[in-house]
Amino acid sequence: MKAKVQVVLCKCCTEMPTLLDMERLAKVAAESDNVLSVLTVEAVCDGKQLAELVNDVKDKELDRAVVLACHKKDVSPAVLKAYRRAGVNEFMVELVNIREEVVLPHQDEPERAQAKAESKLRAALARARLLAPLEKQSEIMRTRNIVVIGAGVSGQAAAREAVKSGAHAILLEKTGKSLKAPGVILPNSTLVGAEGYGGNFKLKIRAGEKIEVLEAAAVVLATGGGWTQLKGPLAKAVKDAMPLYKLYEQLQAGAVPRGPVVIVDTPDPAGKTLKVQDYAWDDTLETAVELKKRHPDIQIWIVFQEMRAFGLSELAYKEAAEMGIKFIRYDKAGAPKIDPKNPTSIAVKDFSQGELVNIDFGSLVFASIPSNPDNEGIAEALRIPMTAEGGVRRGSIQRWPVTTPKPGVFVCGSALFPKSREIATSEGEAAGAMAGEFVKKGTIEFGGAVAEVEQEKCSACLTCVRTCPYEAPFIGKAGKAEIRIQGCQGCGMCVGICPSKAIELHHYTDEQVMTETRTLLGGDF
Amino acid sequence: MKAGSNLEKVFESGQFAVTAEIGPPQSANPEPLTHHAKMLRGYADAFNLTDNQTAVVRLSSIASAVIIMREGIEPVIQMTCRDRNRIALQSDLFGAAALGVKNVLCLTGDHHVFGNEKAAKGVFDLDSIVELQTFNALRTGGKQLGGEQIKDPPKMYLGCAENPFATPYEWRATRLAKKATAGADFCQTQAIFDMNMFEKWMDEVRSRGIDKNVHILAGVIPMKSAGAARYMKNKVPGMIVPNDIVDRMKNAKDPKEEGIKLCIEQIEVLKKMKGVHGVHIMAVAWEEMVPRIVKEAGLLPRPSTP
Amino acid sequence: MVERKPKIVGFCCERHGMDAVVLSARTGKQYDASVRLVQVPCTGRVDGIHILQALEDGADAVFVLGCLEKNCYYDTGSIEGRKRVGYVKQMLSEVGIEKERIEMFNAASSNAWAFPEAVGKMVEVAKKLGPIGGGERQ
Amino acid sequence: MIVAKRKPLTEIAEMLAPYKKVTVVGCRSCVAICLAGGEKEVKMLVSALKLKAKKEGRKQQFDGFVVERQCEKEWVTEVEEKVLDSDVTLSMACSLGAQTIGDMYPKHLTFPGLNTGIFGVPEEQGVWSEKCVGCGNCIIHTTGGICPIARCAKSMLNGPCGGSANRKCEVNLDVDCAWAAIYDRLKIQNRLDLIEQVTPAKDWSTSHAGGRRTYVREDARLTPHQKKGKEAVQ
Repeated sequence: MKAKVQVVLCKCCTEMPTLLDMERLAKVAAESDNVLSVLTVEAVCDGKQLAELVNDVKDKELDRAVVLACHKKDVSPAVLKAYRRAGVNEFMVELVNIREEVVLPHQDEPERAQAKAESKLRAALARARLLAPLEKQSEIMRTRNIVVIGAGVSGQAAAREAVKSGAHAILLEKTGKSLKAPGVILPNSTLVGAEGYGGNFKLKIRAGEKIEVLEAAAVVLATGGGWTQLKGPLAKAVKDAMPLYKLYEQLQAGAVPRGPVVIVDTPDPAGKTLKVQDYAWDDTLETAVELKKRHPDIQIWIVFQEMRAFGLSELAYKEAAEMGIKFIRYDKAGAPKIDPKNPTSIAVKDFSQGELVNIDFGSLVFASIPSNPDNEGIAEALRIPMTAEGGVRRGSIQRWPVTTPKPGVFVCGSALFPKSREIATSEGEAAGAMAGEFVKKGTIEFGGAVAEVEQEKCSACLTCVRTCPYEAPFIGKAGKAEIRIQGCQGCGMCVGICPSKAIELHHYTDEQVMTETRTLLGGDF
Repeated sequence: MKAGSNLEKVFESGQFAVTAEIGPPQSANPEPLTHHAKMLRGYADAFNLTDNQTAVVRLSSIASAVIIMREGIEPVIQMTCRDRNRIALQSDLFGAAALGVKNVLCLTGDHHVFGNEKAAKGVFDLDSIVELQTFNALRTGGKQLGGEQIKDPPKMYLGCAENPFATPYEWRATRLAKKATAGADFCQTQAIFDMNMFEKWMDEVRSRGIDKNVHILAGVIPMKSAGAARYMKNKVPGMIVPNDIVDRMKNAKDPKEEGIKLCIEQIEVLKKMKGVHGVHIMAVAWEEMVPRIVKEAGLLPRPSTP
Repeated sequence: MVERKPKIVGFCCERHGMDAVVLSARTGKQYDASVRLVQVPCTGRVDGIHILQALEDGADAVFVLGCLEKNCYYDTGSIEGRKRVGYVKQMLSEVGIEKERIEMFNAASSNAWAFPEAVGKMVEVAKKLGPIGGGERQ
Repeated sequence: MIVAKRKPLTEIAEMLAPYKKVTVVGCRSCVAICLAGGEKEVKMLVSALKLKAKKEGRKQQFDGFVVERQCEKEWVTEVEEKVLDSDVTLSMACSLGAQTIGDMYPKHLTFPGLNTGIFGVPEEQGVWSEKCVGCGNCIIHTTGGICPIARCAKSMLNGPCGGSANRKCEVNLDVDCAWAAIYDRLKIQNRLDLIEQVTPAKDWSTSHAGGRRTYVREDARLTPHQKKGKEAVQ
């Protein structure tokens, strides 16, 4: 079937004509093969004008369109929706960004800008002729369960937000502690395996002695920090050294810690430096202030390499200093040391004064939070990546900070890296809300511009299977690679690496990409 | 007597043996060999002639042996599996025996990537243990590896090398036992710097009675400088040089003198070690020091040379 | 005689890469009009053949623009992109073509200067090296 | 599988320099899997060679094709026309593929585009290591499943040699000492007794040392009666 193309030239209100000769562009379009209609509009984002375009498509029975306008992300939802109503598949509309790629950056070179716009138009037409309609598919989520791993501060916050979207929150808590959160808390339980994909996971849960299978639409990782894992020479030397949260709990319970109290950033100060953000300094400062308020006679020292007190916690720093809490900064060469034979005294070289300070203490507290050792098993079960520090690696910031690279799996709090309660709470809320939104849709949409294997060409070399970050490719029953379409995110990594050229990415086929490139290079520069 | 070599006689008489190494020249000139032979005569019971050591092409060990024999000293020829298949190994053994050589040290050989013919094709048809086994079968029963029965079996005293400092350490005594079973009469060890580790290995050797079947010659190397110590520590696989020895060389006013002193001290320790029946002095490119070391270690006079 | 204009093709990911391009335009950055972008979903989609073919089709220089490696929308896509570019560079140097003609760039979507800077570098390379094999001079 | 890697393009280009029309033939088997000679590599090679010709102002034609298994005549027949229509064929398969084409078309020039190296295992994506040398007489049931012939630089049967330091090979400190690995494996299997005795000399006659080898499965061979046309007559 011969392509029947509509070309739309958007003036972007008045911007395009200030630099470009719109008539010449229209002429180029009109003289091209397969172009049956060329329209120039003031603004394609205007609903009324969009309606005109769509009517034109209907009248002339066109099957595809090339729209020269601005940034795809800005115009595409409305434009694609309108064309879809007119019976034009969304993958048959080629949007060309003339505003940000030609008009704005080449203000001083109108002639070259014109040439560039024309060759972009020609390339888009060449590409448009090769487009094929693609249908997206959907699958109903079998459940509204959101499984939250960890019922601590961030987990509870996540559950709170998740239920607001009508989801069921199920919290897996590895301890038997009695905790409160909306939804169900399964005590003594953890995640040991997972199958499926975002929207329809089948999770293997160990609850007590039993292994159960639980369906879930989304998962929130709120595993927290590795509270019990204090590693490093200082923790080794002082048997009753504790992490910050223990001190906090003691205070809440009304217990009096043995003074003087020394708070050191990490139990391994001479080792690998943790990043500044890896400390919950705001919690540290606030806890220290709280301690000083309750027990003014206890001497408090805070020993640190670098400190970053976020936002208002800067006030806590000031307050702490005014209350007489002492701060000692060190550098790696003068890192604090404790002689195991004398585990009540710490020696540290004050970086700013250059003196060696010996402090006799009653309690030793660490501000840093080690990564949770459970992350490893959970990441393995969910097949998600980890950081070198042992935290869960988060997805691209464009997918939001509480996502993992795996769709449908969210993460918050100290599971990423150490956080204060406050930040862990807000991250938990964010993750819970995002998981809630995800589940609320009720369906998973997939397909469209995804990869597909041409099995006759496949050598079953496993390269795609190993490369894909989403585990979409697998070797099927035929002994050839297949794409698990629900998992495919359409990045095309498998396509670019396949040694047998057996995989194509719909909408970005080699032919489409290379024809566009060739046409662009064939134009004037 | 298996071969009746001087070395064999020294061992059999229960005396503490001394061997040393002579590296053949990288040319066809026999003069360095005769020079060293004259210089070293009477200071050791037998002299090792290396076989293209570290895969650097040199005058052949059998030819070298014949040359030093003319000067009246006894050779131990080294024979590696790197450059010979089983045909050449057996043939060279016949040849060496026919020329009057009585000691052979069986080695797998350093890999040729370390030498000056890196593009070579290594043979490695047999390994040192199978080589020993083959030579042992030849000398005792006149039986070739392929099964052929020969008429006049060569008389040869068989040696092997073993490195107590290569991994896995716990397998090293077993490996010496395998060599003993294969037919080794004596064994030269890798150069010893870590005396504790060597002692540990010897404990294992003694507890398994291996020292009763094989005469152990403890290897020593006099070092010229701290650089040499560091090089051996870091660059030579399977060699362990403890830090205190490196430091001692580094802090010495006269490193060469210190190296000799250290070597002599080591020999003193080894002399007293049960199961050690001699020392093998590897004064690589420093052969002129051997007489002094032997003398100051109280190892003179040597039993009468043949 | 009119100065010959360099021909440059950039394969740009539609995530951080394209966002950075758009942001640079919206913040008024100006750059040489010699660059033509081809949009791909992710730089991991870029195949060495695309790059080589672009050179065959007359590009003086080709670049790939993707997300920052630690912040790639598709997790590891821009790492893949970098490796593809590296492999083609190796091939080019083996056939005696300057490997500077191709390059990988990374940008965050908030990074307005990254794209103009990349274009600047590629224009410089293209002007210095000219077309492959001399070609038709205008 | 057979693992190969592409010859440097400089060498390939030099080989092909005197010829006007070049057909490049890849293979979808082992060499595709080891990323050396599949369709992608063929296409990239053709493109790179065209660029070189363009740069040097030479007129040379390059075309690329891929067959399922270049070591089998039936598959090669698929590209017969393209092969014979060229001045030279560059095989992007292992040497078996290159020789199959060469044997099929003896008058025609067939050059190797790959260096065929090892019987290897992909340790991880992009890393292949040698684990077999095809000696024709497998003994790994006695060595903890680790082949000392392929994995020891000296093919020792009674290792490890004195150069084994930190369980690494003296020849390449990045490579594990095969015999240290054998020792460790047998130790955890409680089978160290297997190597306590001297392992005798290996019979190399089953290897390439015994001459070029041909394996025959008589029951699978077609009898002259079953063969067709000219073959049957021969």
